[in-house]
Amino acid sequence: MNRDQYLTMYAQMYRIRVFEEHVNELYTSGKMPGLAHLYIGEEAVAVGVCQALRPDDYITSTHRGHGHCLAKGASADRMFAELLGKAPGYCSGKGGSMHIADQERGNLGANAIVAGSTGIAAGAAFAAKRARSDRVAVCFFGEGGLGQGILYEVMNMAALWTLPVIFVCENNLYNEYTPYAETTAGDLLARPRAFGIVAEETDGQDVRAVHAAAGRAVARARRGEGPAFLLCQTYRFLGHHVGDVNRGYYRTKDEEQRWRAERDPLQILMTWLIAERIATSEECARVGEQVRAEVAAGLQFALAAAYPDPSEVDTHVYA
Amino acid sequence: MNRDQYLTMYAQMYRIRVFEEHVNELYTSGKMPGLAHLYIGEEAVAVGVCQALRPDDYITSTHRGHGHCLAKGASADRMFAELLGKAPGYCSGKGGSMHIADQERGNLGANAIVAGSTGIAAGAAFAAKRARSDRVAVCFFGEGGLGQGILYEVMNMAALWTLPVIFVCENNLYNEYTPYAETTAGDLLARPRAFGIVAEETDGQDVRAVHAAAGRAVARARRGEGPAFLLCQTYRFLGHHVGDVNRGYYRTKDEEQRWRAERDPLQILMTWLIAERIATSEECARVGEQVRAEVAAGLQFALAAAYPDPSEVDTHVYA
Amino acid sequence: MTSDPASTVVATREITFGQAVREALAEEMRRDPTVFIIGEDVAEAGTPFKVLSGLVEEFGPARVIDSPISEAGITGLAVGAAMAGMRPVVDIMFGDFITLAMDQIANQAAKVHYMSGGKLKVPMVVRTTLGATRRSAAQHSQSLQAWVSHVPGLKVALPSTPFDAKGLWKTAIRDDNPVVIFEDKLMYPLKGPVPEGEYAIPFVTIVATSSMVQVALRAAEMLSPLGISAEVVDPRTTVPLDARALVDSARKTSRVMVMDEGYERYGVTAELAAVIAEGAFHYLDAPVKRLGAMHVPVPFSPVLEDLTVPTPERVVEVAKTLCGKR
Amino acid sequence: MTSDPASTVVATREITFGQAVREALAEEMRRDPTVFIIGEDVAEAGTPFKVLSGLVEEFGPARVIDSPISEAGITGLAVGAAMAGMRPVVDIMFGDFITLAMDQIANQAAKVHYMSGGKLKVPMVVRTTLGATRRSAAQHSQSLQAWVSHVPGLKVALPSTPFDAKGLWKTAIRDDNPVVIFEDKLMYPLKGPVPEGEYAIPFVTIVATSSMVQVALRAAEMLSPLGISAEVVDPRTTVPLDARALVDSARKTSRVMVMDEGYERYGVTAELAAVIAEGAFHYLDAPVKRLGAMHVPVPFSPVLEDLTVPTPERVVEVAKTLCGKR
Ligand SMILES: Cc1ncc(C[n+]2csc(CCOP(=O)(O)OP(=O)(O)O)c2C)c(N)n1
Ligand SMILES: Cc1ncc(C[n+]2csc(CCOP(=O)(O)OP(=O)(O)O)c2C)c(N)n1
Ligand SMILES: [Mg+2]
Ligand SMILES: [Mg+2]
Repeated sequence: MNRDQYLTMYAQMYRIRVFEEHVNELYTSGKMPGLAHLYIGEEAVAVGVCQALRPDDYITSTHRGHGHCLAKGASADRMFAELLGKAPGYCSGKGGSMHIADQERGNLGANAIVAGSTGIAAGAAFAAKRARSDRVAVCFFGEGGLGQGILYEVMNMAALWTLPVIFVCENNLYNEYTPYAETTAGDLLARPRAFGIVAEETDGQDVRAVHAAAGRAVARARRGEGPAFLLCQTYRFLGHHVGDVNRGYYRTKDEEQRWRAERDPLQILMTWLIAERIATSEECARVGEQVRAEVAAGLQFALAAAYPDPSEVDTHVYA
Repeated sequence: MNRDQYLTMYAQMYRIRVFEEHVNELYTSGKMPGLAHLYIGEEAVAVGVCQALRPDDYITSTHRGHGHCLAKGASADRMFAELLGKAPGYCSGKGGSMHIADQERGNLGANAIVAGSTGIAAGAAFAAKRARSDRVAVCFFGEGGLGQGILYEVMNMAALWTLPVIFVCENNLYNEYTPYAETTAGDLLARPRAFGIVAEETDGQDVRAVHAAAGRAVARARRGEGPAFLLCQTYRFLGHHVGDVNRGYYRTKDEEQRWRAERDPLQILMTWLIAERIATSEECARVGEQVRAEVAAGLQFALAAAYPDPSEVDTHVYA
Repeated sequence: MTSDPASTVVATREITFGQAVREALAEEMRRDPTVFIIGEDVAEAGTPFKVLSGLVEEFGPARVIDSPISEAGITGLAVGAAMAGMRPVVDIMFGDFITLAMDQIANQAAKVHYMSGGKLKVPMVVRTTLGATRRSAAQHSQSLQAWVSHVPGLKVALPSTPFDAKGLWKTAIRDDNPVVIFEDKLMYPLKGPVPEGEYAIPFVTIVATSSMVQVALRAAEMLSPLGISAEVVDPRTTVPLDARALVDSARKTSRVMVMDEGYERYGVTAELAAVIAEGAFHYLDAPVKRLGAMHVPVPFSPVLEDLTVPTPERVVEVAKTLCGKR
Repeated sequence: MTSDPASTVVATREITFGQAVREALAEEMRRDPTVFIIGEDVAEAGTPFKVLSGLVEEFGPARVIDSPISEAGITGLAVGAAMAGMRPVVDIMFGDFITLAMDQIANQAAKVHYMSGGKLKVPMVVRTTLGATRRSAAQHSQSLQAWVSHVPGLKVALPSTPFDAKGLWKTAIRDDNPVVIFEDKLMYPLKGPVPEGEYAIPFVTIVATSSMVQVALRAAEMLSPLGISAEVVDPRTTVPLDARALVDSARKTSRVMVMDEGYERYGVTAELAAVIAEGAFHYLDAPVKRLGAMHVPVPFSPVLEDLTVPTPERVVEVAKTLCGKR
């Protein structure tokens, strides 16, 4: 990894952070319809993984999908437009926060069904393999997805048919408002391993660790050695969705505070870059400013954009 | 185990064998409607497990369910009646081979959906636990059921809530016409273990081995120590169903012949009983004759029985 | 599966729809220790809509159970528990997620009683939601009541008022059959009993379910100054269906319109229209008009989403056309 | 989604329904290397009904794939493969098992194109069965076409003859949308083209789907000597629906009966009846009669099972009543 690559990772994480802060603000000020599930705190996972991918690799994403989408290369303007239900949005406003897809960059879409895209990711990997390409597919999902049976059906097939698919489990400790330990028995890594899938745990707050682990998994898959499973330990700093403000009944302020203070993925990378003299704090700040300006411009674009024409309502039902 | 118990196990296995031979004959001679999936060759599993149960324990069963039903104490006459669609059948002829249930003996029913009853068994175990009884529930399923996601959802909950449910996987090597190794990745026992469920493999042709393993699992569950998983290695001697006669495209005659000659559960038990001087071959033969007569009488009863009145067609849709 | 006002209630209090659901559950759980609730985030969180808040405090986590995100598994578990003598309530957070439990609902719960020749019973309730216009897009906005209404062995309730919600809930829990209850997500804050319009000779019948009853009532108010009297009929359960009430009103008014928020094609409105067309054939002055959700996946963008569901204005237009007033 | 005789076929050969399906698949797989089949026992076994026999020999196990028993998983995999440029055919052995894949069918495959604003496509076919009277009881005998017909984004085909089966199959594989094809299990051995009754002024329209077309045709033969001419109309696809053909025939005959083997309530017949009642309202002499499966789980016992599905005799009775001939 060279200096540019590190700074790109930093910029990507920063971009997600700022994007999500704007989304929160949009919601709080009544400017955004519906809800959104913010990725703040988990930036290192999407960025670490996607930096190990090529533009033509596939990803599938979740209800908490803004980070994956940006990390795979989407731009903030059309994402904001989608979240606001505007015509230039990635899905012409028909998908919204939970269904953003970005076909050109291989993002097959966020999915509002927990674990709903596990089969889709494996299917894309299947198509890649059949086409004799070396593309891989990454399936992002929250640890809550471990409750869904389809995940096991798909892991079995991925192993049987050595599909180039990487299951990235983002363990942020909560299924909505329920601690994952109350819903998840046994040893998490033993689950993929039971199917013969190599599995590894990694620190989801350390983008370098995620990137290294993802790199190994992607390389294996590209070589035709089959699927892998990455368990990324992470934390969402905010609520399950923008409206989840009073969280006292399921987790303490203290816990949140500790993660924010000690385990912020942006801080962790920046501190390391400075300590290793790869970048100065001024350089990091400059990257931040650039990103901030770009995202703000994206938001202005989206706020000014037009809504779809009402006649759009029944187009694209069928191809 | 005393002599009587061994002879009971022998009689139960024999009862299943003879019952199924009659079913095959009924089908071949055009006297039976629909299809049936025969349990011949696998008798030791149902009998070994059910002999470790009390009458008030629950079982759930599969499309290949005659053996489970008989082993849990059902009588041949009403079973034949059900298979023929007659009024005195266990389900008044509305269920047939794939849906036989016998509520009085805790048999919550065969199920024509592969793995369809895994949740039901766990639910019965849940109810038993909530009622503070020490009843347990056994969920029989074929190794093909390992492909169904619901099994993993249910194993997770069974482990989380220490439910007294025992998953009995009957690995007869085939999902219909496909060898299980082509559909099943990794290490079978590692799957339940990943959820923290104790799992054990046992020789499904040796009723004593099955009984011992089941005894351990049942005792644990009764003591409140939670679920267990039993992998029984077995083989169906005949086709997937009565009409599956030409099997050459998925398995060899030779393979079938070897299992029949060397691994017949009835032979294995009888040989041992005689070698250990627990019973003579004449005593075994006498048990066989009694069972044979009883089953034949049951068939006569069923053949002579009346069909349900047409007015029955829309009763019992709602309770 | 009806909630007869006379026999069940003294009532003048005003409570919300959400409170009505919670009260019914709490009362039944007090009365019958075999009743329990299982679902995602039902305990401390009291569901995302907070409808079940307080229940875990009263009844404890053994009876208000936070489950893994396993719709098929929890439904299966409930079927087994019901067969073994309990009365489970399964909470499926959004109606869109019954897709994941359809085998357990339609092949297991619905059929066990019949397949066992009446020996086994499955007294359970599946609680879920319907309804769009919350900007939740295509996978969180569906109204799939037609699917379960289509399956013999299931009963299906679509309460439209707090009064009915409580009554139907209590009846459902005591029913020995599997019952699926759909609640419109937007109705939880709705207060009070159904307003009763003053007496008038009706000219048009509006059959409506769930929150569409509110839309119909609003439309009826708007129609009144236009000289059109509308009789709003709420079947409350699609299974069993009170065909008589529908046909009687149709015979009286000769003009009928049927509303349900499910997709219009192959949906609940088709059945209701067919039942009315058959029962009131010689009385009808015009074909029965159907009004369901537009046949598109629910779009996210507000400007599009609002076009997909029936509104009072749409209903007024249709009623005017039906009555020859353009 | 129509199979136009003129443009596709020279044909005088007689082949079975099963052969027609196989031929269509083989031809399309030869033409397009992205087409593949995935399902349980589809390869060497060629499915339990042997419909796909020979395909694995020609196309190899990489394109005719024996899967684990994972209906949800294989459907999901197909959705992803379709989004990534392939044209998968998913074999769901019995229609009853679509219950297990409804999330992938209704929430994923059906909605991806719309939710992505038209960017992504899901060109796939789900192949499954319908139909009772095989003594297979309640979990292997259902006809669940109403469910998928209800969901926007899906197309639904119910071929009733070998001719249509081949045409609809080829059209479906080339379609850029997810298509669900239901085949009646009893129709596989059916031979030849639909017999065309001699010309006569029809008095009654019988709209029928899938194998019910055969029942309708037999009934039409039985009605002819009774002086009742029946016109049998087969919509072939429920989505899209050729409403015009139905309405035109209804306007001509003034008496209509609609048959489909799905459960009668909230089923396909309700939609068809509603469409006809609306489109031909002023032409109808009697309410549209619906004939579906009896509203019970399919019973096992032959004496009971045969009561649950429409027979030619039932159709004749209903037609006589419709025509005032009792
Ligand atoms: C099948 C399904 N069940 C329930 C839900 C409602 N739901 C949305 S997010 C969520 C929790 C997901 O937890 P996790 O997978 O850990 O993801 P996180 O939100 O923590 O990122 C639930 C239960 C859903 N969307 N899909
Ligand atoms: C969900 C589902 N999918 C497919 C089938 C069709 N089917 C019936 S039996 C069977 C194979 C079952 O194999 P296994 O579980 O090993 O049981 P066995 O027949 O070997 O006893 C299949 C695929 C079914 N009944 N249910
Ligand atoms: Mg989580
Ligand atoms: Mg097997």
